[in-house]
Amino acid sequence: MKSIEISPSQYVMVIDADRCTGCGACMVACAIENNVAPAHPDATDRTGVTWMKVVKVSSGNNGDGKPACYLPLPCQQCAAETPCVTVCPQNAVEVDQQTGIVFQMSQRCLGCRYCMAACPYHARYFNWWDPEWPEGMEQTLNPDVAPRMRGVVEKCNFCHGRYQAARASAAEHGQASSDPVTYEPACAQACPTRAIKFGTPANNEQGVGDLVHSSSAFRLLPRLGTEPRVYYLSKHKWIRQMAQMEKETSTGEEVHG
Amino acid sequence: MSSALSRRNILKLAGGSALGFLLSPMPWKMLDDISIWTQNWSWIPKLRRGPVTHKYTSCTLCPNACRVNARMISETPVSLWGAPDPCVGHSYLCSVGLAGHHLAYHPSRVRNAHRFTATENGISSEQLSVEDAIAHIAKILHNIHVRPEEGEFALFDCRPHGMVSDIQQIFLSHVPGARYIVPDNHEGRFMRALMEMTEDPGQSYGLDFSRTRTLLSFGVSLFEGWGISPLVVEQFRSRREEFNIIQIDHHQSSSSIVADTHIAIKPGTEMALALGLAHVIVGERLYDPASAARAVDLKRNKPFSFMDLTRRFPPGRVASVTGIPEDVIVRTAREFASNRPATAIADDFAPAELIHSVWILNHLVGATGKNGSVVQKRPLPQPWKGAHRTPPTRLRNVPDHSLRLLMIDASAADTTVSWPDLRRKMRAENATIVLCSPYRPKRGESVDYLIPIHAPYETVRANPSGEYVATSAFQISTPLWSKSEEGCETWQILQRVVSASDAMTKEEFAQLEPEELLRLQCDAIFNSKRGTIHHPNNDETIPLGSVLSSGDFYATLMEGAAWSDDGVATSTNGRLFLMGKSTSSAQRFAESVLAFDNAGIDSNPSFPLLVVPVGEDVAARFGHVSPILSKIYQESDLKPRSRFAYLHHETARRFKLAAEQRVIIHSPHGATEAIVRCDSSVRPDTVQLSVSQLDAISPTRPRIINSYGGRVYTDQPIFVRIERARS
Amino acid sequence: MDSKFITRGLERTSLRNFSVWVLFWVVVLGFGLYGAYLCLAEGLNQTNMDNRFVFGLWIFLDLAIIAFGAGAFFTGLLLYILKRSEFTAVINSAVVIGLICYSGAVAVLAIDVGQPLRAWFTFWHPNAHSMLTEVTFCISCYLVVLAVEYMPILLKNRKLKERPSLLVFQHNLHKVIPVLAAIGVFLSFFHQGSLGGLYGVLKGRPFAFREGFGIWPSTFFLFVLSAAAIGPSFILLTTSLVSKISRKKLVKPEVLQSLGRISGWLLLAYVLFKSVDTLVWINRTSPSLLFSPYEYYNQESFGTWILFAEIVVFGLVPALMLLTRKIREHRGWLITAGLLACAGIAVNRFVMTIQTLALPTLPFDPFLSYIPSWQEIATFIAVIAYGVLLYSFSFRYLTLFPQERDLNSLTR
Amino acid sequence: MFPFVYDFRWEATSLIFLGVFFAVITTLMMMVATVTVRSVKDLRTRKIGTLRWHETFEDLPAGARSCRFAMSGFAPGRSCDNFFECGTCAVYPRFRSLEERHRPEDHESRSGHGGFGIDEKRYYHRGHTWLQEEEDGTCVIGLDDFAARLLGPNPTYQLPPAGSTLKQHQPAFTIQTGESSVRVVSPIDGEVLEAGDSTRGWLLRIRPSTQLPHARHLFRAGEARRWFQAELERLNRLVEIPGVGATLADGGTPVDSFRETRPDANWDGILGVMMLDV
Repeated sequence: MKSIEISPSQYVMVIDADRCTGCGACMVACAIENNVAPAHPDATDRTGVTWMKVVKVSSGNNGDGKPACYLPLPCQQCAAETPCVTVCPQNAVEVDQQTGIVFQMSQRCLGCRYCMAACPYHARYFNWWDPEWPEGMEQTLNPDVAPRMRGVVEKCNFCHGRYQAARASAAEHGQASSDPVTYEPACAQACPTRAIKFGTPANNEQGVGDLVHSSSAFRLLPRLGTEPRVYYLSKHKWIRQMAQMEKETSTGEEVHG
Repeated sequence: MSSALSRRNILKLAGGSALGFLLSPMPWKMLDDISIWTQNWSWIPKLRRGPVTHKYTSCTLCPNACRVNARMISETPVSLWGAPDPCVGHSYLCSVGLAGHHLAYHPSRVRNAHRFTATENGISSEQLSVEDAIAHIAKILHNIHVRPEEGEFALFDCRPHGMVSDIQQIFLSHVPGARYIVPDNHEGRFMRALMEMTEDPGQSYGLDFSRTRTLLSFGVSLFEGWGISPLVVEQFRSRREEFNIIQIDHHQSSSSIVADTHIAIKPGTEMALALGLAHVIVGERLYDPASAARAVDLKRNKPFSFMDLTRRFPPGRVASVTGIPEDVIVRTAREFASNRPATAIADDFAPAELIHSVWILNHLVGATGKNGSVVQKRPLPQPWKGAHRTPPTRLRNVPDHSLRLLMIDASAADTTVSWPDLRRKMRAENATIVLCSPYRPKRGESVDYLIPIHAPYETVRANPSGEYVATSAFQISTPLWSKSEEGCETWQILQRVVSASDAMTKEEFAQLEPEELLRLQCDAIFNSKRGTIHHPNNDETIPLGSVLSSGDFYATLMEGAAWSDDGVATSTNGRLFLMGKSTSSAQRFAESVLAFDNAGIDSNPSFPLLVVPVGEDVAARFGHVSPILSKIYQESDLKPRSRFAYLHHETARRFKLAAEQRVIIHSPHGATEAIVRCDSSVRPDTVQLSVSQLDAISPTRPRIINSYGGRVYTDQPIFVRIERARS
Repeated sequence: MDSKFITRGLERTSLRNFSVWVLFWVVVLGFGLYGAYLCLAEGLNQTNMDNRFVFGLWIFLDLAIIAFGAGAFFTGLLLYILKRSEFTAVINSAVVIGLICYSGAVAVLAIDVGQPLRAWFTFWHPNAHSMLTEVTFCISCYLVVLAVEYMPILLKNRKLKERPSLLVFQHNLHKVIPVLAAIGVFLSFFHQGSLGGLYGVLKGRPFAFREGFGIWPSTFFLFVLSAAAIGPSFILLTTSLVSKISRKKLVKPEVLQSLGRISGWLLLAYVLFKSVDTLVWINRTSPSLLFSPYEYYNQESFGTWILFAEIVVFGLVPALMLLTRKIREHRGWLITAGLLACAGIAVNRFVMTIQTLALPTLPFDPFLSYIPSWQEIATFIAVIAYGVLLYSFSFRYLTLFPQERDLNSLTR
Repeated sequence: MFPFVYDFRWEATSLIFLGVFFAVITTLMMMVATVTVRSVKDLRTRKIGTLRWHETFEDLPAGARSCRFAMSGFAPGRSCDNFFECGTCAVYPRFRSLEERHRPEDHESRSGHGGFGIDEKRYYHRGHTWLQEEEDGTCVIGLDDFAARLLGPNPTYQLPPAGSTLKQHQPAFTIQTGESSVRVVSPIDGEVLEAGDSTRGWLLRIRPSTQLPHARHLFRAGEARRWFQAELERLNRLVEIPGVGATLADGGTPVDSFRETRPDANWDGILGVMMLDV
């Protein structure tokens, strides 16, 4: 089930599940890029703030030669019926019509967490603690991203800071503000095995334009109709079926959609 | 009446003022202020502003010497990224390296020297100046000098590497009776094993995967840690399609998850598989004729030839030992032999015989001495060619309770030293341990003196490339911060200690500064007139010859350039000794093979599961990485965690266990508690436990090696039984 | 002592007993407020909620007590708009209960959000598409309405009504109460519904998602209906409880019985609609999202029994009980039926909030469990203590049950 | 929320939503405003007295509000909805004529009943006061036996000074007995001429502004008898008075003071409820 909503000039991310080694470099790069504070001593995998979160997925059996795989889970940047946008009581979530990026305005968020309940991908994170950096480390914060505070929700925004920087420099070079600029989120830049590709189908940076149409491309929970902008690639049938909630009985066609 | 009047007035006043207040700008202002206040709390750090610049340097956290591109805001690094580097050959940073610039701010960072004294209520620490600390230590050293019977003086080099280790050895050579101790295991063992099998002992080798088509990995962690992995990852990045990886691994490691083929093997039987593959290659005459000709002991040899040896490992038998289907063994052998260039690799920490057998496979398919596989290289030119050096001693070869004074160089981020082993080497009474580290000692590390040294990126450091790269290379890790005064390098402390205790017999090294040291190194390289320089700013490579002076060379390196040696034309006529050059080593190998003969590890029916130890949270064990790695090790379930037992779903079903259940793990030697986690990547007849859980259940205190890559080796296999814990 | 403040003709316990009772609840309240304070000062890390279990005990509490508070608007509807004058006997008590429930809910919500000081942003940048916006607006308006409705009850206090100004104010206010009641009905209809909508619209939570009419999922209407259904039951329960504690006859038994009867009919209707809705959900809605509804119920502790309990044991059974004259006229059974009905709605709210969050959506997600921290429970208790106190004072010093004076002797 | 607020959405949904919201808010504010204005007006136009009587009447227990014809059995269970203003009562004439026809004996003189002295010449008011016309056209106001028995021995009276005006159904004077005080409502409009005391058998001498026979809301002897009986029953519901049952049956004399028989009762409450001061 390919997207019709996603305009080719909007950004997509393509993550090759077969190339992910679960090293976690993307998570670290993301946290550094977006000024996410180190974990509070009491934080767990359920209370942490990890805009990009890599999970290990088990097939439960031999998984035809590949019993388990890693799936990096950033915000899926849903293009249709974006669940978090409609539920936010005070318009703190916005979809940038030009880039398609779902942007969380943490300064306006009151922390009701309704958007988190609405998100089927659990890609949103609540600041259960005040962000704290070891003494002096706050000097190494990225000046392009404002740190958030306790009690608000935040999430991946395809490194919006980088987008704006790219947009600014593009404007300096006299590029029209309408056509998409080329940039790369921190996770994609950091990935040692180049498992994360990013760009617009129009410009086909890193071949994303072709990848999204490849037979091994799939998206998470497509039937929810959220049309995620994050695509995954895998040659393994069970991974594709699992991610799309297809039952074993379903045929290849359904999987490839 | 009057009161009523007054009340009415008051009411009027109140109402009027309320109305007036509403109409005034005040309430809106207050709303505004509240909203602003709720959005900027004073304790949320303010962002620095300033010009964005980029600085090139190289990472010293591990021997890979990755090229680093640092994003700087007003002279402070805000992020580190890998930079393209044709010399060393890889252009990315690992998760630890990405956060390397945090290390200067590590919570356990120390700025002053400390003295620790054990009191009845724990350890008490007192601060003292570095000078005093050095004076104390020098005094002890002096006493040792005067009364050798009090015990020995030694330096423990956590990661012997490059010229810093070199100069330390030279210093020690001037201190009579001083030892230079290195860990039992360190990088490059796999490469060095080659020496035993090739003719020219002077040669050293490197791995060149640039054209490799088949990589046969015997449980090497290809995508984490150092050593071989960066070379593999680089090929994986650039030419994944024609780079065919076969990973032989007992569980589905992160390497096997991305490998093209994962051959699940029964733990401990890797050598049988290697010989089994050799059997097929030899039997089906798949080997490279040229190499076969060079291999003197392939066919005829006394007492027996390698062929005789391999006859004992027919695929059928190997299949039964290793639990790998016969056809898979045969297919793999054929693929490895046919799809060349092919290289087989084993882990530095694997058993010697396994490493040996793996090399045999390389020899058979003619990988040795071929471009695109195992190439010869010249070592890095060293200054003070003739200088006398104290030879290194492995920690395990140091007699117990022999050391009076021990200095530890912990400048490397990873210190895989087993502390109890270290303690055992010290004298029972009045022994002194001096830790030279940027950080406070971790729990369980009982030291007497702590002397602060520079954290990574705080000072200039020589940064030669790792053992595995195809050609020697050299970079300088230039400081990202303007060099801070306090703190220096271990070798300088050693220098001061040695010269302070009139033990130093040679004056020439007494006042040597880091820069001078580097200049000496640069001179050595410059004078060799070999190699090329790659400059990241303009991404161009120029021959060293085109550089005018050694000074210019040094300056270029300080800007972040890298020097790398020329490749050597590898001679392909040298003889090869499959079973070992010396008869003794050949004998040893043959015996170990025979010993393995009816091998495979048989499990005790009452302890059906084999323990596969995994390195747990690096952040927890190795302490000194950036706190931001908590994202991986604390705020996600990505890596194996301590206090969990990872089982395959089948295993769980077989023993009627459910996820998140508390269990007790019994071994013949003890029991430990854990929580069940189901993970299909675990081999059905094994259980994955983190190293910290092993102490309770292993026969001997487990010797943990290199848990960095998530891979752990113990001396002998541990078998266990799992029972539900009744609460 | 304080007899000058107690309505003449009402017999109340001695000030000493009352003080002891009040003191006890004040202590409880204090403890609860401490827990709440911790959550405000230290942040929500004091709770056991997390990024996956984003709502917990508090949201369940809010949904439940707001449903129970529906008695206020529904009695208002019966009395002032449908002119069922017999309910004058309970309207005051209903209003006080409504006030308690709603103010309590709002207070808890204020603690539940991460940045209470930004709560007014919802009014400043409202997103009309969000059910939560609707809830916020309606509840805050309705709270004002309830406060105004409480005013005349308060001003009828024996001492207060001595003041001429208060007396006339109360007198005039009382005249417009029907209008207030109408507004209350309107608001309640929408926010009770929106509370159901909260979860019904979450397509990302196939367990909770329901199709509906226009912008409203079926849960919107189910919540309105269920709230209206148990409003009377809850008043029935509270009235009986109060008369048990105060050892007084407060209303004529017929009043309670007709409350029960109305509750019964509405509950029956609710159960029918709920069953239809569940069938549609099982056979169409959920499968269309590729979620097999049966998998929801083979997760850990939540079996199909919870569905059965919600619809039959706590739904159909009490409905039929309340509709049988014999059972209704037996005081004990009547109360039991009321209890069952209220429990049923509580279970429904629990399922909609807690079970929804516990169930995984991503195929590789685990089933999650959650146990509230003591701070959460303390806050919960604080609301109860606050309610008891406010009600106790109202009952002692105001006339909550006009019939009481005709039904009781004035002997101590 | 408002068009001038950043990112205000000009879309149907928001506009409808906000429209409804503001409508509700406005209605609420309007109502509160109206109520306030009215209250101020009422305070200005000194209607407070009547208003208080109406409020008090509303607050009376249902038992205290039963219609006089309910007692006489012509309108069973009917309770008054006109604040005891029989003069302006719509149904009064009809029931009155019925009574005239079927109960003529009501107007014959009788001796006291149940020990309550009922005087032919006296007019009784539901606040347990009586009125008696003197030769000089003035009236005296006193408390009836029932009240006396309720109040018990030597209560103290705070009587209004001469010249002050009384309003029908509005507090005329206050009685203090024990810890409780009760306001006695005036049976009729008028002007106080002189304050008496219990020894003189009457408490106030007034000049009524209406002729007593025209004061329809007052009871004459026969009616008063039934009313006393009803009051006794009401009292009995509030507190069991020993012997009163007998009294009702055979008309024997009941105790002089109800109070002493049942000291455990809440007499303050009883006084209020019985004497229309709640």
